[in-house]
Amino acid sequence: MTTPLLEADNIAYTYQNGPTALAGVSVRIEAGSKTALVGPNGAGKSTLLLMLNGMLRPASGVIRFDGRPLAYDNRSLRDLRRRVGFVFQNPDVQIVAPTVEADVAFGPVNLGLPPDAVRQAVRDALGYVGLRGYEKRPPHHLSGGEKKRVAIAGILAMEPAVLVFDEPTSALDPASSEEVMELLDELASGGRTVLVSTHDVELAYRWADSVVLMERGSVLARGPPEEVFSDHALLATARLKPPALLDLYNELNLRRVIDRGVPPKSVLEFTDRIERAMHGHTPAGDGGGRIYLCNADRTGGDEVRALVEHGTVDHVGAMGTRAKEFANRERILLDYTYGVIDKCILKALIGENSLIITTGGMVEHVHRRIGEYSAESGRTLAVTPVREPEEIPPPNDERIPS
Amino acid sequence: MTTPLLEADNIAYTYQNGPTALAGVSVRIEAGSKTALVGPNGAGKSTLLLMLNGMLRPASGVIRFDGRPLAYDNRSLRDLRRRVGFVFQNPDVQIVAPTVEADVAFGPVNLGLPPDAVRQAVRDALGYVGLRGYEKRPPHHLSGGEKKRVAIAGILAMEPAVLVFDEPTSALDPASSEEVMELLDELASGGRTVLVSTHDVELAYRWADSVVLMERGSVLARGPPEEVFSDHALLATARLKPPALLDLYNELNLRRVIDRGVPPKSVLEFTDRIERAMHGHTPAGDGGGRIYLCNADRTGGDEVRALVEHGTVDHVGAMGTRAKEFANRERILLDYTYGVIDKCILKALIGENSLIITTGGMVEHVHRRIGEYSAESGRTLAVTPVREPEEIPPPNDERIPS
Amino acid sequence: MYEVLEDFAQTNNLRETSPALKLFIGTASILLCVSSHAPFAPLLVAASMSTAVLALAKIPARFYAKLLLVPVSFAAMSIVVVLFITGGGAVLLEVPDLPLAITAGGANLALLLLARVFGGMCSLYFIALTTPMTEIFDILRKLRVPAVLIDLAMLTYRFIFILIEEAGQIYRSQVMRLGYGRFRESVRSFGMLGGALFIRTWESGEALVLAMDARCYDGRLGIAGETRQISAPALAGGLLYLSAVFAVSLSTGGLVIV
Amino acid sequence: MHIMEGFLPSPWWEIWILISLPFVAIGVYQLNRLVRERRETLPLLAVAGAFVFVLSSLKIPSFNGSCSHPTGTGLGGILFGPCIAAVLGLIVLVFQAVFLAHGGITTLGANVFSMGIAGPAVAYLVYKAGTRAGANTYATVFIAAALADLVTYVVTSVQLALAFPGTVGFLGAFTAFAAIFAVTQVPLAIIEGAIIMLVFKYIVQL
Repeated sequence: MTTPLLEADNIAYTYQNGPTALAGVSVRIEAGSKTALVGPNGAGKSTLLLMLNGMLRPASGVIRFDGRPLAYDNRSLRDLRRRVGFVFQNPDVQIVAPTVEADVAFGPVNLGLPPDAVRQAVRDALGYVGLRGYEKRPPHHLSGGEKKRVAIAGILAMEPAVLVFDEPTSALDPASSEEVMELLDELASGGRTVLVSTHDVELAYRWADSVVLMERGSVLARGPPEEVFSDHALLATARLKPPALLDLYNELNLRRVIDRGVPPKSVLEFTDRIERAMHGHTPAGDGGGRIYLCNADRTGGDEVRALVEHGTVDHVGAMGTRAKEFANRERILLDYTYGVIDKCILKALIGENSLIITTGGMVEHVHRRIGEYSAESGRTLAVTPVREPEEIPPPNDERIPS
Repeated sequence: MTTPLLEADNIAYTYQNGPTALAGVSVRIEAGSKTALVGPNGAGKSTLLLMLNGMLRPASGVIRFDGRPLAYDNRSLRDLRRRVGFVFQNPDVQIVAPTVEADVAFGPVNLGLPPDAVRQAVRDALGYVGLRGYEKRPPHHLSGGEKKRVAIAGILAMEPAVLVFDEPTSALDPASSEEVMELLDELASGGRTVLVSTHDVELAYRWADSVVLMERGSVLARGPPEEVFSDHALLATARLKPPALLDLYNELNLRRVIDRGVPPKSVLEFTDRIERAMHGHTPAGDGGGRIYLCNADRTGGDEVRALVEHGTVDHVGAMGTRAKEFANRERILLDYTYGVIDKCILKALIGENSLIITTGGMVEHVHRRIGEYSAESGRTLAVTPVREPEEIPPPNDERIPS
Repeated sequence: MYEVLEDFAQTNNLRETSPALKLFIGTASILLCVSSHAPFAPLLVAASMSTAVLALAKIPARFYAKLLLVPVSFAAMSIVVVLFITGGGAVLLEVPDLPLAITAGGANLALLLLARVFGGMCSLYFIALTTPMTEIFDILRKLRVPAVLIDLAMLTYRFIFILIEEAGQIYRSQVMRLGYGRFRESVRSFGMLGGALFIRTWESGEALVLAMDARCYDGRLGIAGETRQISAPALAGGLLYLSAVFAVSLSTGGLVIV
Repeated sequence: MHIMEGFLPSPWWEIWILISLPFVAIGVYQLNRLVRERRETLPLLAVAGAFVFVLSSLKIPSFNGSCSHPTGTGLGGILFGPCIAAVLGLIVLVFQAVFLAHGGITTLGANVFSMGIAGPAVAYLVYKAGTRAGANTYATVFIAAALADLVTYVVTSVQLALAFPGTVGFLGAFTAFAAIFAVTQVPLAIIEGAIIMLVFKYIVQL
């Protein structure tokens, strides 16, 4: 068993003249993991999170970072907080400066970086969250989703190893939530450890690879989301509802309509499972649709636009803020902006071509996900990378005969 | 075509120095309906809601209440605001007084009611939302869900005919959201007209009987939720996601796995549909489970407890805040606190008995819902009302032989 | 209205002009106004600044006209007092049965004051409507204003907008529950608004301390902004305008500095 | 009550700046020390300043514009001392000038003295005296708030009378200014006293 990056060991805490907030909680956060603390409001999630970067000190028990117990002197705390970044639920309490630029610079400036390094860190962080060009704006002119991204940029600018998000999508509409969750995916696929607290079971079910279920200051269960969330009695104790798809799956299972196995996490998997249940196997035929994959960091807009304009692809989706920015800049209309991979697989299965635009570490992720699907379902799906300008296949109809 | 209770006719509005908020919006709210305005943040939902009780005046277009255009003199506005109650998204800005009691009394006092009538209104409103006993508490120490209920009580105390809720479940955890939505159901079944704005498609899908889809200050579509939300292109334009169950249904439909028809709204309906699709019909047999129905306003706790303790029922669910309060007071453990009717039907189908505790107008609602299900599915399900003390069936094992 | 003033500063047509130049022209105009001994120069300032605000910055005329009404009540009351208590010169008007009279000296001073206030306020509007506060912070920093003062001002700025939003919502929710009806209820409603806002403020303050700590707060705020180049024609135009006002001021009653 | 831009002639605006400057300078010095010792002072002062600004920019019932900051900054005075209250007053007044067109830049010195120094000092003293004498707290708060307002208006009248003694002399001019402002300022002071008392009552009830 490896040493976890961050560990809470039998933590207890009681607020002044309040009820017990935490009663002996132990949690292990592995490096590079995507963990969700799930529970209703008042379960102690935020209290626990505040301890992980030393904002609160446990009454008893130990927090360990990288195997070492936290020290609570000023120097150590600063050091810890640089490495464990905390994004508050409400961006309005986190954004302190009068402009976006000054706010993102807050952390780096206080870390004592030289002005040039500060400027670079600000530029990088704003680029990452897709807010370049917003530097001079006052925060009160931003939308809720934009504020959230400014808050995240302010933490990213300090280059933390662990990112802690308290209710990352609270009060955001679905599109903004989706953007934030994608950002979290990008961060995780870039090697960072990401921890969120949430009462949104659907979100945790889709996103996390490890779930800690909390209620009344205790841990009720921990494990992979499909296991934890299948125990309805446990969820009811935590005053939560099972994810809709999982609920349906378990109900069908109870009536023996569907075969036992790993519960499906997405509409795509579910569809396959039901088809298999009805036909005994998934219908043959790959549909023949192709999935093009474009790395927006390496490809020019012209090539991608050509693909779309000449009808080579029927649907276009973008994953990640930078990819969406790219599409926006290059005036490529997007059909999908969330659940992109699954949507494109579904289209490929019915014979239609699609294009996924993404960036950086997410390219790998797309290959992996489609590969996994092919392996599980037994249907071969090919991913065609969109190549560099000189290598792109001739998109013009005229050239096809040659 | 009847006159709608509340009507917005071709409303346009632009904030000072801002973009257009509404560009020709028309909406009809029928008396007694449950309507949801659905759209992403910034679609103009809140602006429209603020016009319905005269807080904003449209730049062009007319708002009509009960067929008459609004007048904007002080007297008329006061009169209108008493009849169209507005519950803010954030209860913190709505709760103005230092105690729960004083806050709920704010409206009635301003109405000029005599002290006794104010006291009565406060007691009734707090009873309705299940917060009796909280009178002297300072609101800012309450949980999010409790604050929301205080805010609702503050509006109910003025006895409005129409209740307008801006993002009623925003930032609430699932249990509190469920409680608030049940309260909305109770209000509607009590004859009030209820209008909510939300970006939560799942919520609108389950709750509303009429949906208005908005984006960028315009109405994209209006109609029953299953129709509006089945149009994925439309939803994508509004930057929203389809409800998970509807998404799955449409996908199965596309692959011709499931028969066309009214899309299922709940896990219960979905399970039936899939069973029917697989077996050509829903499996015969009623399972034989019974559903007991208890009106908490009329029955004593002893009779209900007896049912439970003697194993007559296997599962107990409560609907509505007063029913939950009753269960709490009588120390009856609840298995279900949301989606109660569907859960109990599911149990009856597999032969288990269950008990539904509820109050007032919701009793009728339970009968109706179960009746509808029986008619649609062709399975007979009987509802057994829990009778008054002297009529209750002998629950003791000893008496059964006699 | 306050939100809108700063909103225009963020979006107006002179947004990209060097803030240092705008601040310089605005304050120099104010100084010329209060130092002029005849109403001509201040009136010239008022006319030029209004023209700049309307024609160059493209602030809507209706909004600007409303702004000009803000200082009227104070100006009217205090100038009336000056008008009556200042003697000298011919008596222009006597109030029957009261020891009140308007003299030429009083009338002249009142006119001068009116012109100065008018010119001064127009210059203030020029600054307020074209130069975002966020850029003024940068300039103050370069002018070596103590950092702690600027930091405090920056944090205050941020929270003013958060609290204004909340105060507005609380106010609205009170109006919806029929607050502010009669006078007594108005005072009561207002007291509740103040109290509720105080609680919100206190909670915001605690949250702010926590948030700043979480981001390694070490007593530093903000970065040095990049200096924007002052364009030569703009500078020339500004100087030309200021020297014209200066000349008018000198030739009409002179300039008094202390 | 703000003296607006352009109203105070030389040398009076300069004199008032010179009079206020030491208070602000000492305040900045104290602030620096406080922030070094307890970093959380700065954010707490900032929200206090924002609160004062927002409260004073709301329209008091039936009057256009109000001046509730003497008592607001007085609160800052009670918490952090009168010189820091002057700093807070300065910042609030700059924002009021730029965001609300209340006051001005050359008149900042005079306004800081009347509303950031004199008013809060009186509020502070009355509150201290009242609590020491064991008087009814609400009455004390009411009197402190109302008096702070009145003192602000008296000081403003003094400032104007000094600048414009006319032919009637300082006392005559003061009487004239004080009399004409009394029409709006005396009722305003009473309402403000009542409101601050209600706010105080609200907070105490928690």
